[in-house]
Amino acid sequence: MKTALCVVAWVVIAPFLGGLLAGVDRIITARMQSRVGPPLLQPFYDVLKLFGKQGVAVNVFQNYYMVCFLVFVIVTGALFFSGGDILLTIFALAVAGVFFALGAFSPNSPYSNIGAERELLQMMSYEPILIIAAIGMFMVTKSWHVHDIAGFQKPLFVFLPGVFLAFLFVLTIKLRKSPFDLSTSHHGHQELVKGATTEFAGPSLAVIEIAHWYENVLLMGFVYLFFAFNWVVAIPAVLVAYFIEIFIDNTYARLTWHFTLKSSWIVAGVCGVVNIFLIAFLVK
Amino acid sequence: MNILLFLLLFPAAMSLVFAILPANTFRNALVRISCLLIAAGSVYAAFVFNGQGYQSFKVEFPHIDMIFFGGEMLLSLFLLYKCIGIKKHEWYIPALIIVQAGIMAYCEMSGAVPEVDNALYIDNLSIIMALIIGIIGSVICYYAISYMRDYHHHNPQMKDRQRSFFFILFFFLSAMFGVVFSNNLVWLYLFWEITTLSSFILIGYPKTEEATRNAYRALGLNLLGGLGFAGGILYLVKFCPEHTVDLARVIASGPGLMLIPVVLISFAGVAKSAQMPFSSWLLGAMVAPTPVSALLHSSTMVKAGIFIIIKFAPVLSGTWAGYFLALIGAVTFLMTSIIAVTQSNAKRVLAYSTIANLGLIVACAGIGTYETLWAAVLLTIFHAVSKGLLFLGVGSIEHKIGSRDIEDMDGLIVNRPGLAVVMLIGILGMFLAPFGMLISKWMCLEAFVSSSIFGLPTGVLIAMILAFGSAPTLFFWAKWMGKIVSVPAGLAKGEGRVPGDEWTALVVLAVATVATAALFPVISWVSVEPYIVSLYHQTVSLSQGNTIIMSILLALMILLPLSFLAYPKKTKLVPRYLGGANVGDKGEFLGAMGVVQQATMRNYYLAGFFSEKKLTIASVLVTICLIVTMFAVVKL
Amino acid sequence: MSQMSIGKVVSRSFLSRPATRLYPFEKRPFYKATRGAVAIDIEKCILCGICQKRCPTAAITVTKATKDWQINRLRCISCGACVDACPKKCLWLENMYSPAVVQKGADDKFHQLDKPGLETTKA
Amino acid sequence: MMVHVEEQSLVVVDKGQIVDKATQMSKEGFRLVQISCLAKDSYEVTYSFDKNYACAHVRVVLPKDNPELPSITGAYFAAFTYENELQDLFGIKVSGLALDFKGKFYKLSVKTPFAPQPQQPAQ
Amino acid sequence: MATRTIVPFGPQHPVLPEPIHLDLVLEDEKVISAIPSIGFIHRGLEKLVEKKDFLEMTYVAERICGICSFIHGQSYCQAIEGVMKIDVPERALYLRTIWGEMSRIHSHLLWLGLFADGFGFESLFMHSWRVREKLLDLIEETTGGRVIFGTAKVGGVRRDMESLTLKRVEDELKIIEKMSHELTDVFKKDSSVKRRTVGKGVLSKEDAITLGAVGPTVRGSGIASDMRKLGYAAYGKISWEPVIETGCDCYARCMVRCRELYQSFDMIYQAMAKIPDGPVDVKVTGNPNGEYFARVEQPRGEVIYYVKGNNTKNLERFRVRTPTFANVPPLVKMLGGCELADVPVIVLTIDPCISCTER
Amino acid sequence: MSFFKKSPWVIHYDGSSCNGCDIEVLACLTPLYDIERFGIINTGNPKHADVFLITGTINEQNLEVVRNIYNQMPDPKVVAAIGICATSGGIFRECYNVKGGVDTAIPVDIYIPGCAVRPEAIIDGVVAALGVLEKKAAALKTMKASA
Ligand code: NFV
Ligand code: SF4
Ligand code: SF4
Ligand code: SF4
Repeated sequence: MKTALCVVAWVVIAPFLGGLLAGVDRIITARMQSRVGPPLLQPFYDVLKLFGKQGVAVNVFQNYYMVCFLVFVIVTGALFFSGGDILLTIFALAVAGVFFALGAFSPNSPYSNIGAERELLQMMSYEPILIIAAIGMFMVTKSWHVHDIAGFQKPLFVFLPGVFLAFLFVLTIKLRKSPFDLSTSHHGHQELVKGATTEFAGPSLAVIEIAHWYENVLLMGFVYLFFAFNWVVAIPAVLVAYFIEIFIDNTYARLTWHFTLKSSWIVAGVCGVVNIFLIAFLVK
Repeated sequence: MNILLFLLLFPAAMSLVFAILPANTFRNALVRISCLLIAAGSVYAAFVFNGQGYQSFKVEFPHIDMIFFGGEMLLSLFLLYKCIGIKKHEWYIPALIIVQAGIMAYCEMSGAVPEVDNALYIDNLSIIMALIIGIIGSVICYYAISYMRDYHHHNPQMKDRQRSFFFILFFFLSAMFGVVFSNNLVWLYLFWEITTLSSFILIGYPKTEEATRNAYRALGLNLLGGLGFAGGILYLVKFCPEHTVDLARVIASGPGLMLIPVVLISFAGVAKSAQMPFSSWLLGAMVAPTPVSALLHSSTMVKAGIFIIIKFAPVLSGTWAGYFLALIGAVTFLMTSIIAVTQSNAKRVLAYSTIANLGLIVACAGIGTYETLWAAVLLTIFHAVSKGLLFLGVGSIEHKIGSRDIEDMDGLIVNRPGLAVVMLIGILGMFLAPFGMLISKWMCLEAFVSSSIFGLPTGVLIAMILAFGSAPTLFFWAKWMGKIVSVPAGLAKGEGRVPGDEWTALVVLAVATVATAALFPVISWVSVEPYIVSLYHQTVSLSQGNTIIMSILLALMILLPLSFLAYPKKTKLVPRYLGGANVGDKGEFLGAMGVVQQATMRNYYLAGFFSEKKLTIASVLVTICLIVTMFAVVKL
Repeated sequence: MSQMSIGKVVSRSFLSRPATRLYPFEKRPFYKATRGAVAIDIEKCILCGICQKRCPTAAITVTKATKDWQINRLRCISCGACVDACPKKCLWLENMYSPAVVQKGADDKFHQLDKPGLETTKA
Repeated sequence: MMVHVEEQSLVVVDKGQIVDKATQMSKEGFRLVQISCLAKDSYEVTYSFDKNYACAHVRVVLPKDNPELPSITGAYFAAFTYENELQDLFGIKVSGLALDFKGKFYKLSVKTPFAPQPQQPAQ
Repeated sequence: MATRTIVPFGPQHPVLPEPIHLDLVLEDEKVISAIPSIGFIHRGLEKLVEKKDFLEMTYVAERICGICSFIHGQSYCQAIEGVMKIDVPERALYLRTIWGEMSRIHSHLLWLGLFADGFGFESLFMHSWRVREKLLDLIEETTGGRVIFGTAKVGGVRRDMESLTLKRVEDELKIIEKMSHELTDVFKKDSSVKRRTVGKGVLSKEDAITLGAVGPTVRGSGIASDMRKLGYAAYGKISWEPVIETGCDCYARCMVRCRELYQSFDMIYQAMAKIPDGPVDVKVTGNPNGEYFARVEQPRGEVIYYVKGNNTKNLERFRVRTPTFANVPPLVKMLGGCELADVPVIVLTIDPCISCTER
Repeated sequence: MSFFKKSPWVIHYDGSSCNGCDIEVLACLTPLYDIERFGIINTGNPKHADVFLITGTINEQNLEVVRNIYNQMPDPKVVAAIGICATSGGIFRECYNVKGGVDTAIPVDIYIPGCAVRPEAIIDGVVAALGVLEKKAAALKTMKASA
């Protein structure tokens, strides 16, 4: 029953949280650039407007993948917030990501195609860390279930500082922030126009946007897990993590995929793996 | 027992028939019937023996062991004969043949080969393997009928030697059944060598220079592995206090006594399953007609290597040798996954992915805990089904679009929707949740993390390698899917239909891929878990919650594409974004110098970032070190 | 090499008031020199047509017959050539720019720019 | 006071000599500054080279009919932009261009607008 | 089968404010070849001389480009003055120098922002433009326009600056200079900026000469070539040396512009200190007769104004060769073998100004 | 309730402007004017845009480009001609390669004069354009409803 409640809460509340988060993000970003920025509810206005637009597309298939993307992100979150297996959550998130990439591949237009390739490169960059994070959590809490991990009574990040660091690193990729905003150019302009989302317009762009909101909330959920021993600590920690990401977004140039792949694997290999081995020896 | 004999002898018998019959309708009908019978036979065997645990049978036949010995010698002679006219640098091949034959002859002549009471057996693992060989193998043979017709149609310069082709194909199946049913290691050895021989002939089928070269490479490397097998037998009959060639007894004796021969034979398994230092033979095998590739990759040959290692997993379990064997698999998995990213030839991608997945299975078997073994068996099943499907799919695509390059598969979804769907199912089966491969991988991860040797968290290292290796897999599969689903402008539906036989084969395998994913808990429960229990007296089973979640995911995966049909398609279509330079709506743009060009998307293979050559050399070196270490730590 | 070199500027901006001028709610008076729309004291004009001749974009039409002086605001580039040329000094450049229009032609011709009610000078 | 006036040095050479001249200039370390053309009764093509702030202008005069020029892209690759311009705007045929846009350097609504011949709308 | 990716880069492309088109041939993201296509802004304004008299053409010259507008006007006037041998009052020359350098600062700040945008550094872009707005206020106050100054005039300048204003402008400029330091430091030191610029788009010293590069592009390759050394306007009367960098890459060109910023501030201060009193223009009589090549240093490099008059109100020929036009061949050279992500960075390092180029 | 007024996304294309108007459009995005306050984003992609800001004249070569961009924008959309060049051809009106203002290529909904336009004028103009956008959105809705 509680599980069902969690799922319903996720499905209903997450987009609002995600939208608000995006709104706050835009305001903070603007302030960092010495601008006033849009109203807090701007992301909602954007999405509602997009739903009112005509949906042009290059072919009849492409928008559908994005619907699948949204569905799978929701399912992933439902899995996560109902306390399911964390590895399965990561895999389900990968499914969602693949649908997103397929949607971008579908129009076969140069910019969205390269965007899709880069999206996959990004996935390739962050997958190891996600899995390592899950492994780390298991090794500390002895459970693969989000439910148990969240219920763990000790502060996880103390056990997993390296993993947490590595996770923050890839969070930049997942939140589509500079220096790793390679595939969609969420912020600012780049050589790929709008990358993977170039060929999407109107409602399907809104769908993508909503899916990203869900995704962002889900990622914040991941961050929460590291501090889950006490929600009074965890919620500010999540917000601080998000703030750090915005700060990073505003203090770095966009880097290339070479660097993204190399650095995230190295960070995963150094911070993540070392941490895991320490845990393996220390936490029996 | 009769059914076992049927499976052993019937394909061999039919192969003799096909060796005589030329390609005609009658022959084709006969092939179809034989395929059906073999498949039915394996299913029947499964029905009869499933749930009965280990059963062994005595083969009452005069001088049967002598016959097998004779067979071995004949085989060696035949191979030696084949070595006439080899290149200079391939001198090692006849040398290997002679050494192996010498070892076997020495064992036999010295009269030291012990008797094995029950030479044939069947247990849950053999059943699974028999089903794979029987069903997938015969589906491939079935597919080969029209494929080979078209193949010669497309390659008129090639001599039509279909008779020997089908002869070998069916003979191969017999040998494979032999491998999975023999309890006598000497018999097993003969069957093992027959698979080497068959693949050698099949790879060399096109008779081009490249094909011949690759065939000899396959032969050489597998013989090198075979040397390990022969060495293992030699140890068993000459040095081992237990003195037995009874497979069941070897396994039951445990690592204390049997680790040396087991590691030697596993070495043969490593070669046969194309693990890293040996991987080149499987890549070279791509020159053969597609059914051969499909056969080698999914149901025969490499699966023999895997089979033997899985079989020995209980012996390897918890030993350092086993751990290093697992590391070989893990390193192979990581490296070949990365290399696969750089490939655009569909068959090479499939080949690398096969090697990678076999690496995973080897890693599981090498660790050899009940959880990893469970995952290993499931991986074997899922891999066989999806890989068979993918290879056959690529074969059909190649005949239809005239290329096996992934880059040329763009627009397949419009061009050849049927084939596209088949391919997508196959690819999904290989890497995405909730399909079998991924689920097994997931189980491996969980299992590795909790495995240890002498209290050291050894499994964690493999889990880490797995975490890194999975990422590139995601990249190249998703990219391939992307190519298939991308819709270039101005594409028309393709001409000509895929031949009926091919379709049947493809559909059967596609359905099987989805079905195995859907029935995954059932498969685990009915056949895998009993096997694991019989060895370890405990087993894994999926928690009910996860089963439900996976069912939901699978339902979504099936329902979402179907619901596309109901999705409103009223969108206005506009040309793609080309920086405003569009000309017309066919994806063309006005380029520099006033030339109208087509915007294309090709060649995103990161070949400048990952170098196939460098990575291969590096991993060959690493794995050779690992093999040396594996032998070095046998005594630990 | 330093990381986040812009960090100081960014954090300072975050903590202090944005540089944004909240136009249209907050308007800054234009400079005295600012070149905006052309305005005319039609009373003083003698319809000599020099301004028309000097205008590089042919924005001004002087019709002696109907005693009409018209300017096409969608053509005027605020260069001030007409102002410099006018012998009666009855032309000047407002500090305010001409407003956007939805219809071409409809607002093309008018004598006097509606006084926008802005202060026109600063400093 | 006198405004700074740069000294203008100009030599006129034959069409046949221009490539040699350019090669020589290039060997002496001159930079190609520009190529311009004036079409009146004849075509005056002027090449400017610079070394140490000293500018040397070299002129070739072409007849009005079927003007043709050898390309100097052999000596100065960068000349391709100017020479393509000569082709497109003046209708001078430049032979041996290293990167010949074949009249597609600019897309124009009139053919060779600077040529003395009457202009025709393109296509 | 086409084995390579062919991407149309532009004409409409968000990282390029102006239309330019490149046919990019890629192998994964490596640029194998980049063939430019231009002409999207070609208006053909050189031919306007047939319709407008030579004084009116000043307005056209100012509108060749909205970034380097003032110097265009100045160069045009210098060309006419060269033909007609007009003596320009000294105060006007100093004012031209002051405005010219203000225009250069505004252009460089603008470029710094665009460059930052080119490698995805949004906040750096915003802050560069924030500083630039301060300068625009000064420009507007002294000229009446934000980007089109409208103060060029054959025989002088169109308006004067009072000494009070001059003082205030100087004070303001000092503040702007301080603000710019914060930003140029980022370009100079930030690791992510360096990662995107160092070693990218290399143009060797030899190539820079043979391909005819000008302005910061050539100075970034270690060649001191700056037309202000010719000594026009007041440049002969103040002390300065051309800025050069020897890195030959995008970073070097960026550094040239960063340093030129401060050089320009300094030039303005010097000019303000030395500016004499007097009239700011002379009356122009007669028509131009003869030809003249005027060379002036624009923010992007040397611009050539060629005018030929035949003693009528309308010039016979008017030609502008702008710095970006000269920098196109070096650009083509720099693009070979770069990464797709570097394309905007490299294209932007020549500070392309297409409206200048295509006239 | 329509949200077009609250979230107009723009695309900017430089027809053949002299850059003067161009950089003023960009200046609108930057801190001093910050049009993101009105929810305006410069998308750079016709498929995401509601408002087409175009500066400069139409010439032979960019005619098709402008049309392409316009056609790729989903309805409802408005076009704003920014600067004298875009409204009428301005000082380049008589050039041989210039066809005239933007309305020679595509229908224009709002003309924003100025040479160069001031950022304030652009803001005023875009705000006025939003009124038109709103109307078009309503029309589209009724059309959809009746279809
Ligand atoms: N600097 C400059 Fe220009 C000129 N002349 C040049 O390419 O900017 Ni619009
Ligand atoms: S120049 Fe002056 S007086 Fe003559 S028409 Fe024009 S405004 Fe009137
Ligand atoms: S300001 Fe210039 S463009 Fe405007 S009317 Fe006067 S002369 Fe014509
Ligand atoms: S209106 Fe003026 S400032 Fe704007 S583009 Fe045209 S000439 Fe340049």
